[in-house]
Amino acid sequence: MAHYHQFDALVVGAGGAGLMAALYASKSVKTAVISKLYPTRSHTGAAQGGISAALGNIEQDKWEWHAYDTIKGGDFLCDQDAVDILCKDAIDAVIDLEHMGLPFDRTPDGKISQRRFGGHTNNETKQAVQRACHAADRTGHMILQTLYQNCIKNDVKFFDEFQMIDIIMDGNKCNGIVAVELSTGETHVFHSKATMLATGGFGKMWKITSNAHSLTGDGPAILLRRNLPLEDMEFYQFHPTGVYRMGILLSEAARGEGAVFINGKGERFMEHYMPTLKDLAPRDICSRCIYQEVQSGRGIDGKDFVYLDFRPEHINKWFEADGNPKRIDAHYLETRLPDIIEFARVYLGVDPITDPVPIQPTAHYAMGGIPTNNNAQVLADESGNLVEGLYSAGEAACVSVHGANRLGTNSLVDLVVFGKRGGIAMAEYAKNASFHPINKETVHQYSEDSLNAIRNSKGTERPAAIRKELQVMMDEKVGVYRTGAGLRQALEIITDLQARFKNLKIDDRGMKWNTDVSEAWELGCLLDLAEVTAAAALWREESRGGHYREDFPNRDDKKFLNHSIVWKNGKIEIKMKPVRITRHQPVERKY
Amino acid sequence: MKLHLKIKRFNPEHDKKPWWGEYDLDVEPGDRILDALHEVKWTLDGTLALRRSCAHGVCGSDAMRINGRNRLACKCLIKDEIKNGQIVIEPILGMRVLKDMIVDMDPFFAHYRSIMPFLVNDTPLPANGRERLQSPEDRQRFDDSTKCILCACCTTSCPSFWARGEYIGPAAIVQAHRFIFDSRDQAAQERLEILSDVDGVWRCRTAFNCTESCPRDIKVTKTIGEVKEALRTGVIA
Amino acid sequence: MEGLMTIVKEGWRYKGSGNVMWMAHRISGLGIMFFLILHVFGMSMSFFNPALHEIMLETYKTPLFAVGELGLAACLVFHSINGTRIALLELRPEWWLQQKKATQYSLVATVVIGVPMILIMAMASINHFVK
Amino acid sequence: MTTQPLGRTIRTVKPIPQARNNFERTMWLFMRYSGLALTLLALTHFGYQHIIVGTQNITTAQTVNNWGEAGKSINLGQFAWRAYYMAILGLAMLHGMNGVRQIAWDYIGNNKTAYTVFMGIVVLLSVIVTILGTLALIFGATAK
Ligand SMILES: Cc1cc2nc3c(=O)[nH]c(=O)nc-3n(C[C@H](O)[C@H](O)[C@H](O)COP(=O)(O)OP(=O)(O)OC[C@H]3O[C@@H](n4cnc5c(N)ncnc54)[C@H](O)[C@@H]3O)c2cc1C
Ligand code: HEM
Ligand code: SF4
Ligand code: F3S
Ligand code: FES
Repeated sequence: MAHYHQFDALVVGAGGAGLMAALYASKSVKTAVISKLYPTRSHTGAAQGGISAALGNIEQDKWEWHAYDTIKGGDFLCDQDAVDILCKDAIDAVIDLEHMGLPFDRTPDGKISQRRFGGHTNNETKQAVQRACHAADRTGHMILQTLYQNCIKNDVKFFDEFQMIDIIMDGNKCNGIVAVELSTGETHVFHSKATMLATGGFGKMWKITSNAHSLTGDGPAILLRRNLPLEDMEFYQFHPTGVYRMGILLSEAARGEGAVFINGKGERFMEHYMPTLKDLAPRDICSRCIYQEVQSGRGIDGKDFVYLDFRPEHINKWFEADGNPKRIDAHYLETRLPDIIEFARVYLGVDPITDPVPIQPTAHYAMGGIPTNNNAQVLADESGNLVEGLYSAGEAACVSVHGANRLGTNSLVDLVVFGKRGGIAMAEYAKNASFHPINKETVHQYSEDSLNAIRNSKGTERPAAIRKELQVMMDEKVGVYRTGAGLRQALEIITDLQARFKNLKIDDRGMKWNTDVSEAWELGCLLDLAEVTAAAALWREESRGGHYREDFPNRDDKKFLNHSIVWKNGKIEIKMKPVRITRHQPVERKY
Repeated sequence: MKLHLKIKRFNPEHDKKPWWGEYDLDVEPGDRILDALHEVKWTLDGTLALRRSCAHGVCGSDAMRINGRNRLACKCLIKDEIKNGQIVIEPILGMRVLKDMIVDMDPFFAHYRSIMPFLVNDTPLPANGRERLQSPEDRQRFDDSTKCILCACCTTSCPSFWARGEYIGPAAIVQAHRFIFDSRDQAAQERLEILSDVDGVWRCRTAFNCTESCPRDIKVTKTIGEVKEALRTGVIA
Repeated sequence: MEGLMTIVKEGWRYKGSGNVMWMAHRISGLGIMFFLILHVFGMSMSFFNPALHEIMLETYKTPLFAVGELGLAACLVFHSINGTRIALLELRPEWWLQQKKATQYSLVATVVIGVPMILIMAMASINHFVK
Repeated sequence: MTTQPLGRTIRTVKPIPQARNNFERTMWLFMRYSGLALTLLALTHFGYQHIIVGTQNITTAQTVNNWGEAGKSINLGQFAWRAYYMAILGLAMLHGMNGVRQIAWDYIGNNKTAYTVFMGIVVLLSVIVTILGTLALIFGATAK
């Protein structure tokens, strides 16, 4: 017998997006948040560098510039009306966070401090602009904490360490979800009027990644299984500065504060590729440049990494070369970037103040995900039909404001702006709707069966081995550079892994805290998402933003100025959805 | 490198008492302890249960006793902890063990919630619709306590907390400090009153275990001392 | 009692400097308190019942109490020096950053003051018994 | 633009005696200050009696000599001895009783009956002994 709960609004995921939605929904309707982690453990807490908003606290800035940077950064695949909302609302959202208590760093006159970030420019001078609002290098941590604190203040109901396994669909209407309580293994049916999926990213399908172990894309994978589509899955961002071999992120804020890339010959190589923005070019470009350096044998000692150099005296040297009057010292860096300096010290044994830090690109952010409209309502197909009562926001969703490549800091903006819009939309909807009846006796059957199938499987394949093979293969074949042949191989390997997934070896047959089963179930999600990612990447025969095809190195606006919408119903099906272009026609992307 | 891992195991579904699981692994010296635990879980015994997420010391999931002191498994490297080829892992102390490394965190979060962990400011917002102003010095004042990730390393290393689980614990005091010393907040009085209860801040016996165990290098005992000082003098400076 | 069990079973094994000092402070404080009650009772008898007072004083001179006295000395020296450390440190939170040094100093002081004291007392009672 | 003098903000809260529970704070302070005083008092006492004089040499006669005889007038030196011991007695008893209270609260505070009974015994014993000691110090030692 499953436990039964009823809420007007239900939010799955307690990251920035989920908490923001819960906060706003709970102002008028009965709201609950379900999360497989304690809310403060969500990966939003790992976000470091900042959240952008054209506050103009330090130098002149306009939200229109922010919008253009976002669109250009996204290689013109962004839906421009959504980007306008993002950048205009960003200002209020950041102020709102400050009012909620977020301890931003301050300028000497007491305003929110801002710093540079990749791809953020003054559209007139084309120079980098200080737009990223920050709280040291733990901005995401402060956002997550502040939102959780305000949810406590608002008395939002939390179901911590409950994992969603399935959503309850009736035709085109979502009536809630089924979740398993990890501490007991029992199933709970959550019946709701409006449901939001804010389950975050799925970077764990790659080996070198900045993503948490828990980021396995449960939300999007569940929708795929319920025959709903995902959007732009081929666009995945590889962040240029991951800690060598581990993938732990060293925020772009380092380069915002003046750090640069150095190759094996000691050159600041970004100068050759992007003469204006140099090291502050968008992430997709930097990652590709690093690979090119490595490919041409200019990695450090000819190996597969380069240096990120933020020794103060070197930064000052480059400031001087760039004509920037600013000068910094070690103390300044220690207060502005304390965490990432510590990461280098702890995990690499390298002190960034005295030595350059070895880095390599790391799988970081999903631009694609669950297709939504500008109110975070989930779309059922390429022509804009809605799934009633279902919402999505955050990294799990694709509005699409990030297009083919997200600009640094724009994800946190996305969370708060569209999380809030989703929360308000849910409350509006729930106020006027009534509970759609569900069959309490049977809705949880599918979830229980699928978990029990894993729990009782007596095969020979360890889930961890399958996961590892998937990750290594994805790094190689569905990474920064892709080829048609490689992607076809990737699909074959994934099919093979999916077959092996049916023959699992599971040690733990218990109910309580059975992480053996939950990890295996999550692997199932990753396999499904990897499949649609590779399939969409194979389908898109062009290079754009985070998606680079060696066999199609150019952008092809004629054919592919479109979002991909992918279904996995027995077999993969891909359709196109045109990009909404308002003010900015695509141009060549140069910095 | 060879590693002998000794893990204190407990599965409520069939164990009456905790027992030691012993595992021999081949590891890289620069690996995290978390990697070693995953190696056990993923290749030797899938029943091993632990919480983890970020794997780089920012989410606060994997507090445990490593060689007898509270650490995050993802923030300790094997080469720094290994002694005579061995590392000993136990769950954090003073909380009910649910399974292996997983303890019941509910009382911990209940203490956290009890100190009103949210900004209270009922004055009207700035008329220009912008941020409240705060000087960099005022912001710096509570910087240390904003780093807390609620991992519970401190609270579960505190002898006063072991002695009495009702003691509100260093983590909750650090969180209270974060608001009491925020110049924008107005509920310092209420928080200080909550903290002046029998099981509040005066239960702290200045043992310093908390400071030694904090993975975020927060000066926990100093933070607590500042709260005590505010309570003693009535001045929040 | 659960708290006591936690400490007796596991807490003492914890590798932090603080819990050991904390336990020692507790035990020494309790020890002193126990002796104090006994001692004050004995001394008050100097007024109420001099004979009993005499007996108490003689009892202090027996081997059992001579050993106990050494324990008392250790407790008192440790407790007062460690107590002074705590009391002084706590008056100024900034000083708390010096705690490692403070702990080392107070341990050294305990040994420097306590060991000679105990030796002198031990010598005195051995002399007494030998006589 | 708002112009507001920025710098360090210093705020005050209500006078602390109005706080909900002032007892723990008072005892906390008392423990520190009495502890500091006791370090001086108790260590000198211990050093004098146990080391300089030596336990083996302490006799009732010596007590009578130090404190002065009951019923007789005392000199300044004997008054000082009595005041000195009075201070130790008072401070140490309060300090010790509170210490025991804290420890008892830690371990058996959840069991209200056990806690009350235990503290009742400790307080009763301490108070009786303190009264006995105080009387002795007021009246002086009785010569054999
Ligand atoms: C290291 C790092 C640094 C970053 N830095 C920046 C930055 O500086 N600026 C910026 O803008 N962006 C940054 N990003 C990106 C940004 O932080 C993330 O995209 C964003 O935090 C995602 O938030 P979210 O709310 O969508 O999901 P998350 O915060 O990942 O939360 C997901 C939630 O869903 C829950 N969940 C998942 N599956 C289930 C399930 N099956 N059942 C129940 N609950 C579930 C989880 O428990 C969790 O609470 C960074 C990302 C990383 C990894
Ligand atoms: C000699 C000088 C002394 C000093 C400097 C001193 C100092 C202190 C201090 C500062 C504390 C508080 C510790 C804490 O809160 O953790 C304390 C606790 C205590 N003291 Fe003393 N003290 C002294 C003498 C005594 C005496 C004579 C007794 C016995 C009567 C005593 C018994 C206790 C007890 C039982 C505790 C409680 C310990 C605890 O709560 O863990 N102390 N002492
Ligand atoms: S203060 Fe430090 S040890 Fe304590 S919960 Fe916070 S981060 Fe963890
Ligand atoms: S360990 Fe405990 S006693 Fe105080 S100084 Fe830390 S909270
Ligand atoms: S896994 Fe996040 S802190 Fe260790």
